Amino acid sequence: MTSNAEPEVSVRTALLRSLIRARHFDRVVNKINPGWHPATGEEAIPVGVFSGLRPDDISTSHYRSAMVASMIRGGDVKRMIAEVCGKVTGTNRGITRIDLSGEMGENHLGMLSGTLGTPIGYAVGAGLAAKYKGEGQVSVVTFGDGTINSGIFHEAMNFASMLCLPVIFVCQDNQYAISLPSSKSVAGSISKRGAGYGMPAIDADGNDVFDVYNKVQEAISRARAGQGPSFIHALSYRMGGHWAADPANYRPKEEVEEWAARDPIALCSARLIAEEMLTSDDIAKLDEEARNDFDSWAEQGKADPLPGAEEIPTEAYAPSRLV
Amino acid sequence: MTSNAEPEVSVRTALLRSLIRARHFDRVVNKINPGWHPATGEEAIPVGVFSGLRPDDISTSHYRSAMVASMIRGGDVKRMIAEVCGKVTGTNRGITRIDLSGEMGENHLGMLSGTLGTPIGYAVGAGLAAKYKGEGQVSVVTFGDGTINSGIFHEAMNFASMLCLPVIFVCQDNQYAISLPSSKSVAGSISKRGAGYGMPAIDADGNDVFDVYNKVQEAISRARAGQGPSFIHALSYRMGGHWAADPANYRPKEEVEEWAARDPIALCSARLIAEEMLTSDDIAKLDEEARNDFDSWAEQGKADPLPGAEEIPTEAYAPSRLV
Amino acid sequence: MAKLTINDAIVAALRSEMMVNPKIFCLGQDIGQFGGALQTFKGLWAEFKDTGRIIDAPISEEVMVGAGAGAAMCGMRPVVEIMFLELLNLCLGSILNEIGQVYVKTGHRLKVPLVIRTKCGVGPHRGHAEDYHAVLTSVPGIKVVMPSEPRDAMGLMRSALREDNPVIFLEHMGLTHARRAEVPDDDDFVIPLGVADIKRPGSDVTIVSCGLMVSRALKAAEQLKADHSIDCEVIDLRTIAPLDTATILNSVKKTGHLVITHEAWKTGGSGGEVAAIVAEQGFKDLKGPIVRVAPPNVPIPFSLTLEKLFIPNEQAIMDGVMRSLGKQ
Amino acid sequence: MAKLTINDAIVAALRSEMMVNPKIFCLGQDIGQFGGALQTFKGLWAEFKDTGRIIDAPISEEVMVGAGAGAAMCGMRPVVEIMFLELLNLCLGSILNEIGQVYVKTGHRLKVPLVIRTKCGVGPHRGHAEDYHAVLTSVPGIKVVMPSEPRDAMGLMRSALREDNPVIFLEHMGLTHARRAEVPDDDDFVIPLGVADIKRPGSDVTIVSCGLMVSRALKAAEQLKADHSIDCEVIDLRTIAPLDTATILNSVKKTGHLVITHEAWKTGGSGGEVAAIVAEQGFKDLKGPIVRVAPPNVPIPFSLTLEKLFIPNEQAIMDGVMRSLGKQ
Ligand SMILES: Cc1ncc(C[n+]2csc(CCOP(=O)(O)OP(=O)(O)O)c2C)c(N)n1
Ligand SMILES: Cc1ncc(C[n+]2csc(CCOP(=O)(O)OP(=O)(O)O)c2C)c(N)n1
Ligand SMILES: [Mg+2]
Ligand SMILES: [Mg+2]
Repeated sequence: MTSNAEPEVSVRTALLRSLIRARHFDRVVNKINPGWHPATGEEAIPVGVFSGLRPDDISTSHYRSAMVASMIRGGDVKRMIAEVCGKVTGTNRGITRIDLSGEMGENHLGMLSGTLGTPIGYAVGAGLAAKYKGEGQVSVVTFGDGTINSGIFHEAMNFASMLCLPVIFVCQDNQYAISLPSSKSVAGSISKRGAGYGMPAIDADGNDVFDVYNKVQEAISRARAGQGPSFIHALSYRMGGHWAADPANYRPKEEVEEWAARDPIALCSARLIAEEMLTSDDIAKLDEEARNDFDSWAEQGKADPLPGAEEIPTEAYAPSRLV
Repeated sequence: MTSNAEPEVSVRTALLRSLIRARHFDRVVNKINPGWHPATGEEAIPVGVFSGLRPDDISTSHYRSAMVASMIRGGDVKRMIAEVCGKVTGTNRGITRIDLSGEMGENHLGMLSGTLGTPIGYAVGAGLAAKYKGEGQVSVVTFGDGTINSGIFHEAMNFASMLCLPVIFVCQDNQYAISLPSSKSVAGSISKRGAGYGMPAIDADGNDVFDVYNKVQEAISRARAGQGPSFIHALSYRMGGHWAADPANYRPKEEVEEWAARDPIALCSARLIAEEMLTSDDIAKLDEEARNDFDSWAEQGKADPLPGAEEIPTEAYAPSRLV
Repeated sequence: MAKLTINDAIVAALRSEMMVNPKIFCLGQDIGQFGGALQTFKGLWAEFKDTGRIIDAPISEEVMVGAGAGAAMCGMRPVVEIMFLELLNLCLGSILNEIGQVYVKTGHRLKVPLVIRTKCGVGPHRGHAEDYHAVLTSVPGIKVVMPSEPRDAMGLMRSALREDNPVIFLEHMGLTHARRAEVPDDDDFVIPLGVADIKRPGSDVTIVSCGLMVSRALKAAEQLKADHSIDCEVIDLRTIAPLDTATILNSVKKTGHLVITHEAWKTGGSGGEVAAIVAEQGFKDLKGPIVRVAPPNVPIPFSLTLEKLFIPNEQAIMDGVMRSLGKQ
Repeated sequence: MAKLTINDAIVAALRSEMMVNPKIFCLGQDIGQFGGALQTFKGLWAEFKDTGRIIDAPISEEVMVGAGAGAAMCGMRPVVEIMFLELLNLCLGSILNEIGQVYVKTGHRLKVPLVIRTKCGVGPHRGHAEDYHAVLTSVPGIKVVMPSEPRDAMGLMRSALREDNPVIFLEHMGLTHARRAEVPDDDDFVIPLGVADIKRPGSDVTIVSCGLMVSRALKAAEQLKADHSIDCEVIDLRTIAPLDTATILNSVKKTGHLVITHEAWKTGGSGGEVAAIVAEQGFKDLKGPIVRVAPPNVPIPFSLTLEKLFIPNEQAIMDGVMRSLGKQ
């Protein structure tokens, strides 16, 4: 598949559906906690990147959009929302701050503390494990434009390239790290920097879900064929504040307006309508369905019971298998 | 000055003299401790880089060659050798493992533990201090080809570029990190990687002291003029083992022979003789003088008294200025 | 006397020192126009933006600390903010291996007058709460400070900014915007580092605390007095390294009983050091076991309900005091 | 029974486990043809080079640990060598904040069966000696091991390689090539993690030690017996986290006196935790102060003459025992 070819119809509809659900997911979660981090405007990146993986591939998501990534990888949305509410019905019975990672397991990793960057290392390890297993699995990881300035990014890129690991590195560039614009914080260009590690470095339109999807799929094909890692720079824009309640008045209004005109759901919808694959009614139905699902899950999460003291773990260690 | 122009006669003779003294320095120190790290074959890098700084510039040296860098910056060789011998007459009365840093002070920093990489951060801080002072000082730092794979290198390069700091980053590429060849460990090319940070990235012949000197001087001029950092990749070869007693049998003999033919002292000597600036007698005299100096300092160091128990510091804190 | 929060008091000390000491500059993520996460640099951008003394840093914690330390060695007096204490764990190569050893290893030729501000503790932020400070107190040459109230915060920050050693200044997220209290107007008001404060004198049991635990210990003390006529002396360490051992030992000499409480995990927390010092130097004064009241060795649970049960409350401290008296 | 050094015993355990468990691979700097700094992977390259299970790593400690942990979460059983313990301070973001918390935070869905080998301690290497292990024992979920003799080294390494938690395995540079001793031939010989060993039973004073300090404590014990008829019980912790508190408390119950010795700096060292546990749970058994014998809080001096005076020797331990008995 080349990047000009389009994904099949069913895939394209599924991508739009995921975009719509991603936005509703954010909507309800950031109402529950306005200190959290909506990805409005950036949905095409997690959706394009993490759709179309093999079930045994390993995804590791940037914290912003992590629950969306998890949803796409099979995570249970209702359980995640209950966890967001700190309820005993949640993914981990209220123990885990789930918005940063989604539901973790052997096919999905994420942030394990409040520290940016370390997941990139785990994703490289997942790629190393995949290489040992030799079954064509790949590891796909996203991280922010701000996060690429941390040392682990550099070490991980070099390491994966040196060992020819099946890892796809995707920079979810929303042009800001809290208040610092990537135009200031990243000296040089992001994709040139990727190229410095001797791997293909590709620019993608982070507001065009098909473009992201295609370029990731190409990189995955290379990785599965033993051709090693790729770096994809997906440019988008953080439409909201760093967190839901941040007015983000540190940036020019025109910039925001310019990007508002490129909304990834609107773009995708328009394309599918123009190509007569869906009607605006179909799309309204998808939206309606998503709204109802997420609203009801949020209601349920809020109504669910709180955990009791007995839920506090008494032991951090996994049991030793020695006797 | 362009890189084709040669340094003046007096400078060129001084550079040769430093090369010769650098080798003798290594010779005596690595006899005292064969577990230490000679820079035979690489002398043109520290000599070319650290000669010709202003007294108030700040140098931060790679551990290999650090005492040579310090010598060039005005460090007291006799005192350093006594410190190597662990004697009370040494730079720090036997307290400090001096081979990794040389004599530290406000114009010379170095390794402060056994950890590679952290000094690059300090050098960036020196550049930041220089910028605040506004007196045209620059900060010049060297590090190995292996060390550029550590995260701090990446963070430091980006930070210096982002803040337009007067820092000259020089990779002392001797093609090995212990047994790992840089051709394997550094994915992509070293200078391309430097260019990824939006600063001039220049290749230098690390066995040609004049080339190294000129390219560093150009970078220094840019930095003094407020044009920010530069990256210089100086390619050379580690003629000996990682430490003096390492047989280095993990690498092909032909490779060693090829580089033996490009000895930096021989190259420099031949040039100065061909240009009739020095005779081989003059050079023999420089060598003789250096041999005598270093032998006598080593003898003295060995003969000097050991520190007594009272030399163990009782306090790590600097005195508080508050009362 | 103005009434300030801890955060305001810290910013006021920083501001007044920046006015008189041109060597101070600040480096941190989002500390410019944004004002710092949780407004830790509130108002300073407006005042200093044209001087270049407030630098918005990229997500590069290692070089932030490295550059701060390097600039400090070269005569500046940097204030580096690492947004949260857990992120300081990314730059421990410099911090543990080096910056506390510079003064000795360079034969007193170089010093590192560096202040690292950082935040931890459970609070409204719902994350980044972990208190890893014991890591920092295990190496020589570093000072570690954690104020529990505005006046202390102001005096300690000013001392830190006049100190010739690296100081790690811990700001508790549950306290920093909590209560306002009076602070002196004097621009030279300092509280020396290394001096603990007896927040409540008492004669029966010594409670050593810091940060959030101070107010809980005080409440527990009032309750114990009211319910059982047990009179607790509550010590606020304020500086965790170096420890004010004299104040602790004198108190135990008087009370004969010691309870230590902190928000960090019990095992390996800095309370162990306090216990060890008293069990060695104050053993003859001890009339009962030294009791530590601290969270269990598992991750901090997310759910607010569980988080509240996890961090020791007044009741847990009261129980600890009873155990120290052999009454439970 | 073969006679092996500690290093040989570790390599033998690793080799035999690699033979039976294909999930084990090794990642470290210069561990391939070079054999590892100090030959920590001696002979393994020749045997495994064609399997890709021995990887020469670049100078990228953060990703070495990160990739090891990630591969462990995905079902592998990596052995990552960080050449020296001080270099582990470069990767504490993962180690302190995350890898010990994975099991709980993922609701037991993921585990981190990762072994990190690393070296510290004064020895022929003249550098990298600093013992920062207290840093690692201050967080939940990580096991920390330090053998003092070949038999323990073999049994502990084999346990580590069968363990489902991250294990940090500390190899002392002054011991690892020092003395040969007999080790069992049994390829299933293990010593469980978390179990201390009484290296010398005694009735008067308990000495808790680990690593290099074990043999010094034993010598001090013999001398004290000969000179003063004081009978010391010497405990080798072997596993520093989790601590074998039962063995320590039982011993103190018998002796009533406790001396703790380690090579790490006294302040903030892991001995504080041992003291705190005994001062709480074993207080009623204590007949004298708990004494810590450890180096002062300053950088390790370079000169061999000074280094020898810096690290506690037999005499310092003997003095400590006398102090614990109130005899000095
Ligand atoms: C290592 C680290 N540094 C700083 C922070 C605080 N922080 C949280 S989100 C954030 C911005 C991240 O920027 P980016 O990587 O671009 O992701 P975005 O928020 O734009 O999605 C910062 C600085 C952190 N969590 N971890
Ligand atoms: C962070 C770190 N990792 C590993 C080591 C162990 N070590 C000491 S020297 C060395 C090789 C360094 O290679 P390079 O940077 O190329 O310098 P060179 O030795 O070639 O001069 C290594 C791996 C160390 N001291 N610090
Ligand atoms: Mg961003
Ligand atoms: Mg090299």
